[in-house]
Amino acid sequence: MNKADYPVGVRINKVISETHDVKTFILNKEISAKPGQFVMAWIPEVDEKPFTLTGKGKTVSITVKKRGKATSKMHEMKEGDILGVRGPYGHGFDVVGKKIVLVGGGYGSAALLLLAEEAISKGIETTAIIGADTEKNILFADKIEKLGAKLVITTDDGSRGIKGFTTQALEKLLSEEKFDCIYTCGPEIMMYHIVQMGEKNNVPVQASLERWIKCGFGVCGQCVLDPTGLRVCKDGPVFGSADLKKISDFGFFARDKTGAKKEWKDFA
Amino acid sequence: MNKADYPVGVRINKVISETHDVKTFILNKEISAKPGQFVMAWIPEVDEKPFTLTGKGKTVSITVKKRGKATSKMHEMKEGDILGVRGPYGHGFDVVGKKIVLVGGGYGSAALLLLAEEAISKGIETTAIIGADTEKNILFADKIEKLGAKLVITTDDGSRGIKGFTTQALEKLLSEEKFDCIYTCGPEIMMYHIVQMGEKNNVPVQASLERWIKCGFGVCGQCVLDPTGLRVCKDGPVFGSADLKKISDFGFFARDKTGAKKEWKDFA
Amino acid sequence: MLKMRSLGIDLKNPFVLSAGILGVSASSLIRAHESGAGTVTTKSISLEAKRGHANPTVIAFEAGLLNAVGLSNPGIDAFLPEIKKVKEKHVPLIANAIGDTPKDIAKVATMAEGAGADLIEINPSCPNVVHKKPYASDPKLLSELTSTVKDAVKIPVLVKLSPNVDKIGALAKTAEDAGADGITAVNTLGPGMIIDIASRKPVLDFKMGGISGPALRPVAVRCVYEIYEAVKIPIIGVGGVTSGRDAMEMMLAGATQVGIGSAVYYRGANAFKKIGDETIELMKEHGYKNTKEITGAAHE
Amino acid sequence: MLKMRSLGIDLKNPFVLSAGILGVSASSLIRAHESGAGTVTTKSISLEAKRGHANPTVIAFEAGLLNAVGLSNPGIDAFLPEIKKVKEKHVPLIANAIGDTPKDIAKVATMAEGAGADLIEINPSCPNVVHKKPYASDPKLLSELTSTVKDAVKIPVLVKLSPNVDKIGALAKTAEDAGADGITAVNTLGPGMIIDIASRKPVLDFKMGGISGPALRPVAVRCVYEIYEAVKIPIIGVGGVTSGRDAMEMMLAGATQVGIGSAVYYRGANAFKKIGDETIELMKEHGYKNTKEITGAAHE
Ligand SMILES: Cc1cc2nc3c(=O)[nH]c(=O)nc-3n(C[C@H](O)[C@H](O)[C@H](O)COP(=O)(O)OP(=O)(O)OC[C@H]3O[C@@H](n4cnc5c(N)ncnc54)[C@H](O)[C@@H]3O)c2cc1C
Ligand SMILES: Cc1cc2nc3c(=O)[nH]c(=O)nc-3n(C[C@H](O)[C@H](O)[C@H](O)COP(=O)(O)OP(=O)(O)OC[C@H]3O[C@@H](n4cnc5c(N)ncnc54)[C@H](O)[C@@H]3O)c2cc1C
Ligand SMILES: Cc1cc2nc3c(=O)[nH]c(=O)nc-3n(C[C@H](O)[C@H](O)[C@H](O)COP(=O)(O)O)c2cc1C
Ligand SMILES: Cc1cc2nc3c(=O)[nH]c(=O)nc-3n(C[C@H](O)[C@H](O)[C@H](O)COP(=O)(O)O)c2cc1C
Ligand code: FES
Ligand code: FES
Repeated sequence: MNKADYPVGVRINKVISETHDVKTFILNKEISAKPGQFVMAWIPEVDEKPFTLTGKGKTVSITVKKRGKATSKMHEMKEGDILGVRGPYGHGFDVVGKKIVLVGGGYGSAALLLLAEEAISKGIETTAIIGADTEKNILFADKIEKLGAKLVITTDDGSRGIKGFTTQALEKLLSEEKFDCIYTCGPEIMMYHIVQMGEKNNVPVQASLERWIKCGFGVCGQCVLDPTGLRVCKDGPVFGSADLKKISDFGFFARDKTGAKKEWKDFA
Repeated sequence: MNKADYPVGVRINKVISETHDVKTFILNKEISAKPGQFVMAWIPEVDEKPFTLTGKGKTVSITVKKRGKATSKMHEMKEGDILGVRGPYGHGFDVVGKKIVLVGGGYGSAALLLLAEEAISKGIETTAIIGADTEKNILFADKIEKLGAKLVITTDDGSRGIKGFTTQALEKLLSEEKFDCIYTCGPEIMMYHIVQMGEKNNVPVQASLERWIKCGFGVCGQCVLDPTGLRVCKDGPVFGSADLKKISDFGFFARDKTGAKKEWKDFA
Repeated sequence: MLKMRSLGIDLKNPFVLSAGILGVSASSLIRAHESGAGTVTTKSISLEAKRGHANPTVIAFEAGLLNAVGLSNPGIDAFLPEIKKVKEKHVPLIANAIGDTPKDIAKVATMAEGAGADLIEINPSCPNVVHKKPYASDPKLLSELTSTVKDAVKIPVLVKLSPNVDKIGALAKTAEDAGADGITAVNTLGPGMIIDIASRKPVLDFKMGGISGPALRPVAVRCVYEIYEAVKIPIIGVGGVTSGRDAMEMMLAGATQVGIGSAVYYRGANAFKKIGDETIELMKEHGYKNTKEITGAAHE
Repeated sequence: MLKMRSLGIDLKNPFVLSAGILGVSASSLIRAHESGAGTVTTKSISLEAKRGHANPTVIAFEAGLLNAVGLSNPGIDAFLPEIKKVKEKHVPLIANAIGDTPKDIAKVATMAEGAGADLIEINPSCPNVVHKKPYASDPKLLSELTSTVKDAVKIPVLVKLSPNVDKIGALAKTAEDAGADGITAVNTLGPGMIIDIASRKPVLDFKMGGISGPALRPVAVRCVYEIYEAVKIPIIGVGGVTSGRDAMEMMLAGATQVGIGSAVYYRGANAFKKIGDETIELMKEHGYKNTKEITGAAHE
């Protein structure tokens, strides 16, 4: 038989509150995956959405920020409830070099947790810049520090760590030290500036992108990036600087559920 | 993808006349199989019938006696013509013991060729009794002798070898020597007597049976043996004495294309 | 855990050997029962013997089986002894009846009943023969056929539906209204064709054949789901079930019993036992005490 | 070897990216062309934007894909720039048009033609939405639809047929008689349903979806075989083609061009190139000089 790629209902083993609006769901399923790969999580009778894995092997988990319909419904779910899962999908991060820096903005830090774990276990010197608008939205900073990363925290309002953007912290770091690679996940405009910065400083960047996902396995074309025709779900979600420079959509445009192209700022 | 079990057209590489009405078709296809396994050979737009493999690996062949519609059409086929093949199917012979005897009647000897080859290559002392009604129907006797088997030939009319039946030659052999196993393929009534003889002499028998075959892979039930429910295509075509003793059809009854049970003698 | 009762018959489990699989002889039907089929179904039987098509009649493609056996059978007279032998062993037996007219089918049904069959399954839905009239898709014809057979026998009558129709729920309702005691859903899909690229010829003698096995499963599940919403009589869900998971899916869709055919190809003669064991495992995992709790649960 | 001309357009090969696969944007369509698709087809486009169904919309089961995207699209106004971009690269383009009425569909077709589309494909055959009227199975409606669109545009019009109909040859003939320049056969099969056994719920948001991929192939081949005997206009054969062998089978059945959709799942974004290379190998092996020699050869 071929492998099937439909959601299979699994029990939620545990729900952990990470911040006021982010929860981690530990699932009763074993998945082996690279950092940065994602699963499609199906909330029966509601919707199905992509989430990066934040735990793998026997303690598979996803970490979910409450935003809209699906994630709000998920935030109501408890231990023992059923979520459907398929995947893992996509290419994750390539863990390379001897000294790297991770930049996470908002719930984007979720995508960096397994990456930090793997890099540090490989003996790679890892610095993490974890930023948010304000203290209560800082995600996984402590966990990543505990793994052994050097931690820099930024908030727009200065409520925790350095006041300012992650990009400012990164600029400073890059001027002081030499890194083999920058890894980032967060608001796309942030990642856009980081790719520019990487280029200026001659440091490669790997960034994890988000687009509206339907099939998740490269067939429907919903998650395409102009003008390359690259698919976030299959060719990404992680792309390197070389690809990112070719993607004119990057930082500015995304397609909505109908496939219409819009400026990021026009998404509600 | 699952394996497909539909006939795939292959070129006939060579046609060899074995007797006045038996031809061997060497096929442009590689198949690895146990002695006694069969393939379904499809003559496009005519019919599809089972034939034991008489060559394996890179020189796969089947050896066909001209009998009815399908086999007559096959006998008109030449090098370069297309036959469809699927398989191998069924359980073949288990090659066991140190000293064995093969008994082939008519074109049934076809099923014994690869068996003799394997037994002799394993160093098993092999005697072959090859019989037919008359000299021109003796099949593969010389080939089997050349492989290194001790050969006994019988014909009903004495036109070659000993005058009489294979069963008489076998009875004599069994009274003189001790064998670990008797292998047989030929008219079912002959095989029936051989099983009786095996039992009397305490020698296990493996016999290759024929029934009307449709699916060839155990689904349709066409080739069933009463009262066991054993299927010739899947549980056989080779059965051991233990099963054969339970099969009341053995030697006497077979089902025609409609599934109706008839005495063997009533088949045209 | 799997024991159940349906249409007045006690069954060791909900699994049914489907028509046309192994069902040529009593010996084969009895073996299927011993291998774990709670109920067994005969091949389709007509009044007179039918030779069916030449080979190839049954093949497997990458996603399922394709068959055009052409309803070959020895005719009801020759088949009666087989039915009797099955019933000597007290194996729950469905006799699958075919024919050119309702009267012929009723005749076959009556004779099968006389020989001891527990249930009749009418099969107007085989895609592998040229039917005289579209009994499988025309509600009026289906209704007439069902009531004719119902009038002829006392034992329960199942109507086997084709997935190749527009509104299967409505057709099932038609059968129910005409007196059917149960629905068997579904027969094979398509038909489909495989062409050999070397000889350039369709492989099956009948050129095309009905699709069963994994390729059929989602269609069968959808049909059972729709039928469950349309009728109250029990449904035997058939099509592509090859595992306990699939059996459970079919029951969730609305099946009371689960037919198994092509799984014999995929999982061997022991498929019934394997699927049964897997079903029991899943029932324990998901906290079911009997299959009744599963039937139709996807509609809640 | 694969070069050809059909409906007045020179093509590098007979392979067509099917509607709804990767066809959301110009960039994706151009990439498919670069990956070996001779012709590309847009997603189905309607007059107004359509949001389609919620996820899950596309899943894979053991024998194929199941989708109920629900014809989501941004509407023809938003899509015109995409068509223009594709045509800037001179990629042969089929615009797939949908709508509630023949007039709406004709309007979409006219606009697509204006933006440079080479061909129009009318798609009355999607099983994943509730259609207002059965345009895909009712000959009269199909005829009216076809001629309305034909009257509205100058470029050739293809009619895409559903495999879920009774007499597909006759329907194709109806389309031909109404002026269709070609037939695309087929759309998805079923529909089918997958139920999750843990949550007991149908997995697709629309509950059921159309089947494509390997499970569909024999049905698609049979449909193309039947259509070839019924019409003289060229056929784009679509359904479950994942290899050169399958492409050749589809052409033997009667296809002039071969659509490829689900193979992107099974063989990657490069499926077109892989299937093309395999087809060339097989053509050499079997002594074909061009694909014209293959088309319909199973009927000889
Ligand atoms: C590869 C990938 C990995 C992801 N990993 C995570 C993760 O680990 N944790 C997490 O919390 N979220 C993650 N997401 C995002 C997650 O899928 C969204 O949070 C989710 O889609 C929002 O779902 P919702 O139903 O709650 O919101 P909705 O009600 O669907 O939408 C809420 C708002 O967000 C907008 N929106 C949502 N998703 C997108 C999108 N992809 N593109 C454009 N606009 C959008 C909508 O337009 C709407 O305004 C990931 C997304 C992708 C593509
Ligand atoms: C497992 C197996 C292996 C075989 N191996 C060989 C082989 O290596 N070489 C070989 O020449 N033949 C072999 N056969 C037999 C071969 O399949 C027949 O020769 C063939 O079926 C005759 O085909 P036909 O179309 O020429 O004859 P048909 O026209 O189909 O039949 C000719 C006559 O033979 C009878 N007949 C044919 N087959 C059967 C049957 N299975 N049961 C009962 N009656 C039958 C018919 O009733 C008819 O009277 C094998 C059969 C089986 C089951
Ligand atoms: C080889 C074969 C023969 C069949 N013959 C019949 C038949 O005679 N009568 C009938 O009603 N159904 C027949 N069927 C259909 C099956 O009973 C069943 O409905 C179908 O195969 C779907 O189930 P499956 O996917 O489990 O095989 C046949 C199926 C196969 C594969
Ligand atoms: C995800 C997906 C979306 C599809 N969307 C459309 C569509 O919008 N319009 C259409 O005419 N066909 C659509 N189809 C059908 C395909 O064009 C094609 O006819 C079908 O998938 C069979 O081909 P395949 O087996 O090669 O995929 C879609 C198919 C899939 C798998
Ligand atoms: S979501 Fe379908 S191609 Fe990426
Ligand atoms: S020929 Fe079908 S079961 Fe043996």
